[in-house]
Amino acid sequence: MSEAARTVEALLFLSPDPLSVAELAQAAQLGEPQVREALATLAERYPAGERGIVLRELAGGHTFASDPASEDAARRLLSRPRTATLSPAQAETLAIVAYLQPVSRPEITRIRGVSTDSATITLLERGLIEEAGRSEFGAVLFRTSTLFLKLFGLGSLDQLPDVSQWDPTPEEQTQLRERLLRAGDARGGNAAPPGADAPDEPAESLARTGD
Amino acid sequence: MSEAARTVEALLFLSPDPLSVAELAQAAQLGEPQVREALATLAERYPAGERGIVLRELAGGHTFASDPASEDAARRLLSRPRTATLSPAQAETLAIVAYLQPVSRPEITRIRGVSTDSATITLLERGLIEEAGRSEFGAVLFRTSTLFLKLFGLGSLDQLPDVSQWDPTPEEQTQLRERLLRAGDARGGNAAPPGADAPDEPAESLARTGD
Amino acid sequence: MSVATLDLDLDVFSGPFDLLLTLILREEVDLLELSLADVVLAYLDHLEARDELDLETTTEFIVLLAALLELKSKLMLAGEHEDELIDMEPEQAAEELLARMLDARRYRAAAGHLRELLAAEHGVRFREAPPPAHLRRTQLEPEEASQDPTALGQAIGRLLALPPTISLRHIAIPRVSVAERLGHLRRLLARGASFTFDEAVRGADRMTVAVTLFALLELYKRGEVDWRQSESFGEIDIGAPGRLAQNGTPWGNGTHPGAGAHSGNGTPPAQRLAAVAP
Repeated sequence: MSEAARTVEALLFLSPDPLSVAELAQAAQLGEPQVREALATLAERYPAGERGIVLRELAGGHTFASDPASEDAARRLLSRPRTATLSPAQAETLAIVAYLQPVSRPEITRIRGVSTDSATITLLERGLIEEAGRSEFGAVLFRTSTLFLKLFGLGSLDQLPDVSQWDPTPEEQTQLRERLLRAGDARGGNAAPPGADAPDEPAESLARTGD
Repeated sequence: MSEAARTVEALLFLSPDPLSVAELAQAAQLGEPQVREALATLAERYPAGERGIVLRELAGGHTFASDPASEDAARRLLSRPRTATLSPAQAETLAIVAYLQPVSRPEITRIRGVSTDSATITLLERGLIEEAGRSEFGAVLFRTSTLFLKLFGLGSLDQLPDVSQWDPTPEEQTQLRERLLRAGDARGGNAAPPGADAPDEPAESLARTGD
Repeated sequence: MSVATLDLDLDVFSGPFDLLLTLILREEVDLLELSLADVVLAYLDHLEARDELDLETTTEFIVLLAALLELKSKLMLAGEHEDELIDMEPEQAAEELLARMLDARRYRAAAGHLRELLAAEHGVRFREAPPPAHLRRTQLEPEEASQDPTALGQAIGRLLALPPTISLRHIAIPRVSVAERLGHLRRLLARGASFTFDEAVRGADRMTVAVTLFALLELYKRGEVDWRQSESFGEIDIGAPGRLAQNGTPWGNGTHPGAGAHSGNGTPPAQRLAAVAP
């Protein structure tokens, strides 16, 4: 296979969208006739009905696609049920939102001690938490959703389990939020640099402990 | 090409992650020996160095990747570098996580002797490491991700060389030990427990340069 | 310029050196996270920029840095058990330090290996196009009450757990500030009579002794105090300028009190400073 054909093959493989001859020529730094020749070579290499990958010419240009004959297998692969269990990071984030809501991301990060962006995004995508306005410092606040109550079989937030049975120091009378922040700080939760979670709100937690 | 090979080819093309033989067998509804045979056929069809697409064995599975020879064209097309290189701090942190996982941030800091927070955050953001629960002391533990194996060309963690291969020879270690002991002797009294005033004057020589 | 005002711009700290020291003593900056090599480099840059070697401040710097180095190495040796390092014999400490050095060396080499691996994969890209929508079957609605709320309570319980304090407590650092010791010395000076260093630190722990010495140096620099040591191992007399009982140079027999001569209890002040790290 010529170098031109190899390059065009790699480009078609990587591109999520169909590529025109002009686009291919520009990226590969080839003349359009060379690109056309490369595409002809590839058409021979990927004859319709014989390979799992087919070369298609669509309105926008050329693209690779999977062979329609493999669609059943592809569906089985891609629709594997996503595991319903929460990762430890997601479970912690969800628990913090559930018990402290509304709560901001910097506060979650401070309690957990690590950046919580991806867990928060996943929980948002799965509809377990939702935005609940902004704090006085401009950070997005989160609360749990109706779907959350449904999935956890709760009639209302009052039915969240009493934490005291898992509380390592149940005799402490201080507010839950304050204690979580204190434990987070003790674990080094303040280690996240400013900017890791926008915006930093050092005073907010203090302000809110009075709630 | 057999139907099994076509199906496996289509699945590898569609899947964003490397697929194990078991996953392929389940989706394609084939036996594992058939899948292995199909993979062997594909390996012949995509001989290294001759095609724009190469079949790789990475992160415990198989996946297609572009041929590195097409990198310049790919960068022009996708206008995005593949992966930024690692800073020394990031590489060291990643190495510690790779070899000692699951490992906590305080432990990494202890081994490196300097702050590891920003390196850890960057590695998390780039998806090279991920959370793996908490230690008994409540510190978040980290492990390397599938993406790490994929990007570093590793089939599994077992392919990392034994870390002791970089240790100094026993003779060098003996020398080091002796040097440390001598240094300890030179410091003398400073090794004494607090409370007992040290008989020696370790700082004197330093202080006297100010005369 | 004194070392105290040396301006630092480090990963974990930016500001004058004396503030850094204060923050370390108050445990607001983690010494483990501080690259002391960077502090040295900053000082060398500073020396180079000034193009002159001031032995006095350089000495001060070296003594302080030695104390920090020792403190840091002890911190790095400290295990989860606070008493561990206090009980450590020199041989044991050397073994432990060697193990740490090997660890650091090992993973630095492993890091090099990883960088090579990554470089070898240069140009290898993976397809990132999402699979076509028609092949992604719609996700099944998750079942009602399929999740256990106790998992949330447990997570909160774990987050409430305080880690065991691996603090600097075993280094026995009381929270004493230079400012506080400056105030103490000034109060003593204000009484008019001269006094000895031992009197100034009577009953104080080693850290307070060290910080008091630091404060004394500071007062001397500002011209607020004179001090004198009439003989090696002798008392250090301290008084307001010109108010010391004896005549002669403030250095007595020429020995700088901070430079290795011994004060009353047999511990030279410089050593006390170094002994900040027990």
